[in-house]
Amino acid sequence: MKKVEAIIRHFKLDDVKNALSEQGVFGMTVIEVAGYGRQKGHTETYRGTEYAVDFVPKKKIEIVCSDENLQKVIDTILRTAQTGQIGDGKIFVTNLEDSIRIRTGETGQDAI
Amino acid sequence: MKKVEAIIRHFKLDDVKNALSEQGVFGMTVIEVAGYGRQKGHTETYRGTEYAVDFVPKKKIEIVCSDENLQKVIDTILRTAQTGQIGDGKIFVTNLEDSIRIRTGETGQDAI
Amino acid sequence: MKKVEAIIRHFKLDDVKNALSEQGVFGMTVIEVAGYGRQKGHTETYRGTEYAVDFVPKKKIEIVCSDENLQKVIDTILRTAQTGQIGDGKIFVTNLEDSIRIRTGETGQDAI
Amino acid sequence: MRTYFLRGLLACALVGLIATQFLVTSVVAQTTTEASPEVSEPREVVPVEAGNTNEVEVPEEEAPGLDSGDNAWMLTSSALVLFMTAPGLAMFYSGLVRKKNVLGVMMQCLFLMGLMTVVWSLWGYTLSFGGDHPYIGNMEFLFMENVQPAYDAELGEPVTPMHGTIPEYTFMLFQGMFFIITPALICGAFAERMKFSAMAVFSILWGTLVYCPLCHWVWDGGILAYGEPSSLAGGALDFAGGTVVHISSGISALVCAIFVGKRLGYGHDDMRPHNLTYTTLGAAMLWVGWFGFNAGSAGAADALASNAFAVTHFSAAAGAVAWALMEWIQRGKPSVLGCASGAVAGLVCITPAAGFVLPMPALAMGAAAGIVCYYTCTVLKQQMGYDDSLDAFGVHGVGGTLGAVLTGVFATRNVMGGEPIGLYEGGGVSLLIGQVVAVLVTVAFSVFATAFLLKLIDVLIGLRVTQESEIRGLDISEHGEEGYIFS
Amino acid sequence: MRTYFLRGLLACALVGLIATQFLVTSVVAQTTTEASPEVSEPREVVPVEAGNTNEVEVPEEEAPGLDSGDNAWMLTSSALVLFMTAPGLAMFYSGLVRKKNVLGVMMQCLFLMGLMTVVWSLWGYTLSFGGDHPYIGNMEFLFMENVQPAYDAELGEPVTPMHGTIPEYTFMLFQGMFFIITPALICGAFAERMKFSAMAVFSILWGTLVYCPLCHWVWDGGILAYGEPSSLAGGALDFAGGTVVHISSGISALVCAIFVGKRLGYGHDDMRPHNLTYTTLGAAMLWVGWFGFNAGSAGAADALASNAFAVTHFSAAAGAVAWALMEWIQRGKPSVLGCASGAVAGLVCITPAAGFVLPMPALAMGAAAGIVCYYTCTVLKQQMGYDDSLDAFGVHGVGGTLGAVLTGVFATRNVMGGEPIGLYEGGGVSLLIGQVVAVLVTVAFSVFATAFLLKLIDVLIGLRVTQESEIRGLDISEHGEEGYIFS
Amino acid sequence: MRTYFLRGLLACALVGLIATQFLVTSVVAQTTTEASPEVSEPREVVPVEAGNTNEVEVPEEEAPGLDSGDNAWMLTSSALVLFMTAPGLAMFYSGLVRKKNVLGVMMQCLFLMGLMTVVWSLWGYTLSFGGDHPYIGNMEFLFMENVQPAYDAELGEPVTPMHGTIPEYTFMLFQGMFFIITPALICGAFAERMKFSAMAVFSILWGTLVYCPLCHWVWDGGILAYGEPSSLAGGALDFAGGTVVHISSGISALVCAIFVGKRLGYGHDDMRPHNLTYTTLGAAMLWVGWFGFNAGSAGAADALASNAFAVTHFSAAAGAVAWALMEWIQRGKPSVLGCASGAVAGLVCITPAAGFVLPMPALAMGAAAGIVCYYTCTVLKQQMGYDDSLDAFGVHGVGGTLGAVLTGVFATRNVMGGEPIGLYEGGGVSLLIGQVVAVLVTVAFSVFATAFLLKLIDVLIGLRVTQESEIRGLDISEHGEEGYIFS
Ligand SMILES: Nc1ncnc2c1ncn2[C@@H]1O[C@H](COP(=O)(O)OP(=O)(O)O)[C@@H](O)[C@H]1O
Ligand SMILES: Nc1ncnc2c1ncn2[C@@H]1O[C@H](COP(=O)(O)OP(=O)(O)O)[C@@H](O)[C@H]1O
Ligand SMILES: Nc1ncnc2c1ncn2[C@@H]1O[C@H](COP(=O)(O)OP(=O)(O)O)[C@@H](O)[C@H]1O
Repeated sequence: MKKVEAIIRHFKLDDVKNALSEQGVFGMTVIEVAGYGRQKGHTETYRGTEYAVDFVPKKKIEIVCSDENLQKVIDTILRTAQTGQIGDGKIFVTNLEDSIRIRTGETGQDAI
Repeated sequence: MKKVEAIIRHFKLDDVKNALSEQGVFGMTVIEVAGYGRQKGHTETYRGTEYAVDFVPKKKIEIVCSDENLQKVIDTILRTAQTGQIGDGKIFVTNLEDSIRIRTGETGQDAI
Repeated sequence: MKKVEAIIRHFKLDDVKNALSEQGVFGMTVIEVAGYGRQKGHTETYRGTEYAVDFVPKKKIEIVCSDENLQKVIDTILRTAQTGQIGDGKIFVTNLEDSIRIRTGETGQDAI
Repeated sequence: MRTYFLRGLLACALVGLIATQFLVTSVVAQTTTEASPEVSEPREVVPVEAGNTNEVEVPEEEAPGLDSGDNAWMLTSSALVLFMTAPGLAMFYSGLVRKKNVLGVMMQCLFLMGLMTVVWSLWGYTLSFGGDHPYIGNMEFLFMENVQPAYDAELGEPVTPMHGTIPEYTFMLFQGMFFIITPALICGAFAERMKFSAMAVFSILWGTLVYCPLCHWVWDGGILAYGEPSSLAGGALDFAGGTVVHISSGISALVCAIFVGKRLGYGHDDMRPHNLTYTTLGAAMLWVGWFGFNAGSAGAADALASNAFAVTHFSAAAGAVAWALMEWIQRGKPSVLGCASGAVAGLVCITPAAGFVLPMPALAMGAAAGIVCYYTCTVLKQQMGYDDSLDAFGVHGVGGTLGAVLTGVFATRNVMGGEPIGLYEGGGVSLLIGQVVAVLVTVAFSVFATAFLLKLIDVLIGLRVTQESEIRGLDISEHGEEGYIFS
Repeated sequence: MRTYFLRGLLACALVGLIATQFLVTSVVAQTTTEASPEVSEPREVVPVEAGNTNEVEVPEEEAPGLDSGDNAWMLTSSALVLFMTAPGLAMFYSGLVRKKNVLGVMMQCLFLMGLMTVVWSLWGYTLSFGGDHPYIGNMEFLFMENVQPAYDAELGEPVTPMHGTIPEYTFMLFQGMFFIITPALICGAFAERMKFSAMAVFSILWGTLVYCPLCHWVWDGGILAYGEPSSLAGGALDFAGGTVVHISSGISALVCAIFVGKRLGYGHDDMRPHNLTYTTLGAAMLWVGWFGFNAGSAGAADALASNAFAVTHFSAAAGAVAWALMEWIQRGKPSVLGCASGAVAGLVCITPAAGFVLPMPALAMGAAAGIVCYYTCTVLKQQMGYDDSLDAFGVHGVGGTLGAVLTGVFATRNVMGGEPIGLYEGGGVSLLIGQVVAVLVTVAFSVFATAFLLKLIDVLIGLRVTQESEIRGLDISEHGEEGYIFS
Repeated sequence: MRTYFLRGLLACALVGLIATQFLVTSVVAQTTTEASPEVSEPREVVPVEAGNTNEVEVPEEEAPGLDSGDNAWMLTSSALVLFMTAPGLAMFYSGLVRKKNVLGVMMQCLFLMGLMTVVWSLWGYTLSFGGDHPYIGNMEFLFMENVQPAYDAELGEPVTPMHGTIPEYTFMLFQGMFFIITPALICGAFAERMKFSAMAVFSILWGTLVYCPLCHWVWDGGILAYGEPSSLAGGALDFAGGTVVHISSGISALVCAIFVGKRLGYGHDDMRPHNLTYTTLGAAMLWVGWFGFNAGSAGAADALASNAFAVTHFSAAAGAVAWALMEWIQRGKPSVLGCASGAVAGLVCITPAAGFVLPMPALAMGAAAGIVCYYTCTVLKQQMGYDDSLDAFGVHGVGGTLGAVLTGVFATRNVMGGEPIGLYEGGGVSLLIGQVVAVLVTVAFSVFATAFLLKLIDVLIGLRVTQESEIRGLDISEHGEEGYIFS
């Protein structure tokens, strides 16, 4: 099994989620993150004091899927999360040793 | 070393944490997440506009432990986080290459 | 490629970020987390009801880097995030199978 | 547990009734010999009547004209008292619950502003202030008749019914604001678990069957009115609602808390207040609004209003400091929640006394309230183990009772005129007895009536939301909304 | 879409004008035969003038002295009306937008408090209330001349110009608060996408060219003033601003919403209110502040003020309950947002009628407003598909129109004196026609003027922020700040 | 750094004293020749005394009766001024700190509402307004003696001491609200790092030893009172507290900021305001409450109150617009924080002048305050490098000084009557000199006294929390609570 972590733009979450569901991928976990990269942040001023805010709010999606589903998941995300502008984000893939469904104790494939 | 990521119900955190401490597992990192899966969300209406909220608030626990502790950790979580209802969550296990304690620079086992 | 996850003190983020940029590491993703470990929490009382708050707010930095950059990244974090007090945090390293830049579809090294 | 409690309360209620009977009889002689002369004398009664009451001695034929200053102050006071319910109480209460129930609490306050006002305009006011039957109001003000202006063919112009120097309208409005906040206070007891529908039905019935009679008894020449021949033990002084508002709501709150039962996970889950900034701001708003509540109960912008304003301010201040100091001493840190709770406790305690006591006793009353309520909410509650979510009983029930009793101690001719009246200035115990009797009657009546209403509603539509709804939170399950969407 | 709408509106506006012409002519006879006698009679006009108007019959030489009670109430009312714009409206509105635009909305309210006040002090007041030209005010109050006190050499002391029993100062201040909130209401329509600079310019122009004339027409003896010989169809009753404030802002809001266009991602993105606790608290503050708005429009702390206060309170209550019940029936859950919106709808609807109707009709008007506005904001808006972000039109435009019309139905001699006047008490249709005409004129004028101003500003500086700014949010892009920093 | 500053301040303070001496002597002739005749004439002094002062010329034997309108307005104003401290200032300040200190700031405001009120009721009021010793009040009002009503055996009824047309009670309450907010303003300077215990002790001592004397000097016929023979340089006009409230607190704030030292990580850590929505709402509440502060200082609901209300409103408006425009010009974006700060600056600046100037000068004063304070808080503060967390000095110290001086320029007989008085209308420099002297004396006194008190407390209990506490935040370390629990 693989764990796909995708860092995407805030407002792309719904599109990605829906596209994945259509693809039959029904589970994911989403996290609010702050991203730092090529995309430039902005500056704020409070009574003359300037703050450079380098972090951009992003959403991080974690999807655990079977090896055969991996490509499908990646393609779907690429397709739906892309705007072509700097800051679209990244997809990271790691190998998963095991997964368990707490409710039933099922492990491996059946757990997801 | 292994990294255990468990997505559990909001109100189960304390139980899990206490159970783990009893088991001698004293470190963990917790993250607020929004989960999407079999458990259905709810709908909200604001002045006639309906929103289907598919994401359910969950807690994600990250625990790094030695290989021998792995099973103990998993069992403890399974035991304490379970309600039997859809939405209990998952446990994911990945392999960890190294871990370092920032304060001391200790690495590997000693770091956790 | 490696994925470095560092759990650091709240107010160390800027220092770490700047130090890393100087080292030419320009990308990272930051997450608000609550940490449980040796560092003791505090207690709160509301109209006589006591609550032991065991979790301490921390920042988790995720950095994906090439294998050759790994040591540099780790050293930089160790140097800048250290206070010597209990609660400085941890660094965890996992192996990354692949990384993709959503904007361009580039993979591997070029993606980061 | 629950039943055990209920028994206890009903018992104490019975004791109350008996005690009352006993006292009444035992006191009659005394009353007729010393108390009544002092109260029959018009002079002394005047300030009392300046209190939150409908008795205006002025004969109709030569009624005084409208005093724009008095009307200005009473309209302002009415606005201030509404301001207490929301934003005031809405913030104070909603900050104390968990995030998932914040709207549920605010909704109770806001919806009651609408619901109770409609009830008041239709039958609430007339049941409270119509006629002078000792037990309940008549229909003279039904649907605002005799409150609203009417075109007088002879004069060829509209005539507005007056209430002393202000329009009956203004008095009705001011009183109507009390009718809103009293049930809203009770909501603190069953917050986070009560069905919204049950809350609504309960409020209508409680307002009609508990508040209106009580209000009539105390402020419209009923069986608890001070200085009425028909009154029990000579009646009680209640300037702005110690019995009518705070004891009644506080006691009913306790009954509700026990009846509805504890919140899921009470004592185990993390139930810390989700937004103490709201609670603090709400407390400050209550403090400000309370000036309308108490000083407005003078019915005019006169010296009595200034006295009420001053003692209210002082008592709140003493309460805030006292509670904070208690915490400081006992656990090393004064808390904002403690300071806010203390201020409210002080305000509750001075409410029945505001038009009868002087500043220094007010400081004492506030401090006493701060300390006593601190113990109730921290020690006592833990021991008894009921789940009064927001301490409606601990603050309003206990603070109100304390205030009602201390009024019997500190009430003084220096404010009211006449013979010495309070225990402290040598006025004897007759007033004190009257106060105690009024408290007991109010407690007894509130316990019985509330228990009955809850039972009824429980049978009809059920009091409590489902487990799943409670876990998910009332905002989503009862109202289909979320309070904060910050992501 | 956009053009289609505009056409529609302009069309309806034209219809309005024609209808007006027709009605005016057709009614003249009638008016002169029945309407005018009744309005020419001073006696009856008095209460009307007690409304939000500048006409004070009292001859200068024997002006009445300053009444401290009236002045106290009017100063308090002025404070209450400012309180409505911020914190009131600022909370009510800002809670409804997304987190990234919360400061943008608050800034509009706060900045307008400054900007419109400066405009008012310089030329706004004199254009609204100077002289008695039927179309526009003269320069008598320019730069506060004849409002501010002046040293009288003979008397050897300063003399303050009076307005009835209060200083002209006080009246100017009270009216000035209306001048702030009216454009602030419009901001609800283009929230989350309008350029701040465009908003500022628009507000100055709209205030000067739309509000001031309208205000003069209705409240300073202009072409819509009630009982003026020169008035269209006998003029209209508008106690506290149904036409001047709510219809004008509501209709202009609709034009803005259409003209500026929908928010990016409207109907697709998650646009849930980010902080309904603010919206609820804001609604409660509006409710409280509205007592100043309506009861203050009596110009004194008299019986009329009490009447206005009471009907305002009742209408708000009925509106809150009605909207909540509609939701309860139609989707099984009453919502806090619905309850809050209903309260505001009820307040808007009673505004023009507050000094002319009795409590029971007020309950009816509030309930009607709750139901009608509920349909506009839920059903109608969906169908028509315009993006009035915060329903400024749905609540203020529709509620204000409903109120203006119902005033013609429920206005009664019981409050105003004189002959029967409203349709309901058998006063005939003449008043109703006057009300309708005033509505049509206001709508027509608002549509034309607003459309023109928007076009102008669009050409000059552009109305809308860039896509990128809109996505990032106005707080950062327009003001370089963030509302909440909780991490 | 710290010491360097202190030296500087002490130096300037000395200069102040010397300058004072010089001016006093140099002015005597002038004063006696032109200033005094104009001030000895009762007629002119009246409006001045209508200011926030205890001098009521009316002989006791034929005191005027209670005016319900005046009392209504003064009670309302008292409520408004309390409303300024909390929720107003509590929101304005707490929004500007970091999340971890939000309760710490709110607690300071709420606790001071309690603490300072107790002090005021015991000895504060009498030290401020008792008797007419030039330097300090006597004991006539100790423990509310001669303020509270007393039973008069002859009359057989209670008698309430009067203060002009209102009860002494009301005046005492109104003044008491000032006693609360003044130390609360200082808290802005040492926010986020001061020990709560130190804050409490400091406030009691500062209130007693700094505020009370100053208040007595300016408003109770002391050495700075206008038109008193004993006054320095003829005394100064201070309608509502430019010197007593704003300069004293602003200067003391600066001393505190320097003495307590910078916050950990100042200039390095992220110290952005955690909740600007609170700050914006708080500013709006301050604006509304300030009407009570300034217009209430008229002591009655008369024309002077209306004048004060109007100029206060205009100055705030001009300040808000001016600061926002400065930002717009200088960095391309107007900010909400700027707009809010500007409004407060305008309000501060007009405070001493509210009862003496006309609307147009008020616009000028507000704009000037907006610009000057903008520079102080942005440019000057950066350069000098002190850490006045919430700019208590930059806004109140600077704005108050500006206002006090401009009062000498714009004060006019058109409001005050009598001879030309302000520089602008040709009244000569005597008033201006009096104003400057009063400012210098206030600055000198505040610097010395505050520095002394801080030193004392530092030695006794220490001023600052531990490093660890500061990092963790005052909410948890000082109060054991958290402000928001949203997870
Ligand atoms: N080396 C990295 N490690 C972890 N996260 C990264 C890394 N580089 C970028 N990111 C994440 O990806 C987001 C987008 O990256 P950025 O360089 O801004 O745009 P793009 O991916 O289009 O080049 C960043 O906001 C950050 O959250
Ligand atoms: N494929 C997946 N990848 C990542 N997280 C998942 C996945 N499937 C489920 N989850 C997480 O587990 C939570 C519970 O899953 P759900 O299917 O709702 O219930 P259950 O685990 O009992 O079947 C989800 O809310 C989500 O956070
Ligand atoms: N076994 C673990 N797994 C995951 N996170 C851990 C673990 N142990 C500690 N942490 C994280 O590291 C943080 C610091 O650890 P702690 O023991 O408090 O201090 P130190 O690292 O200096 O010994 C904790 O707050 C927690 O977030």
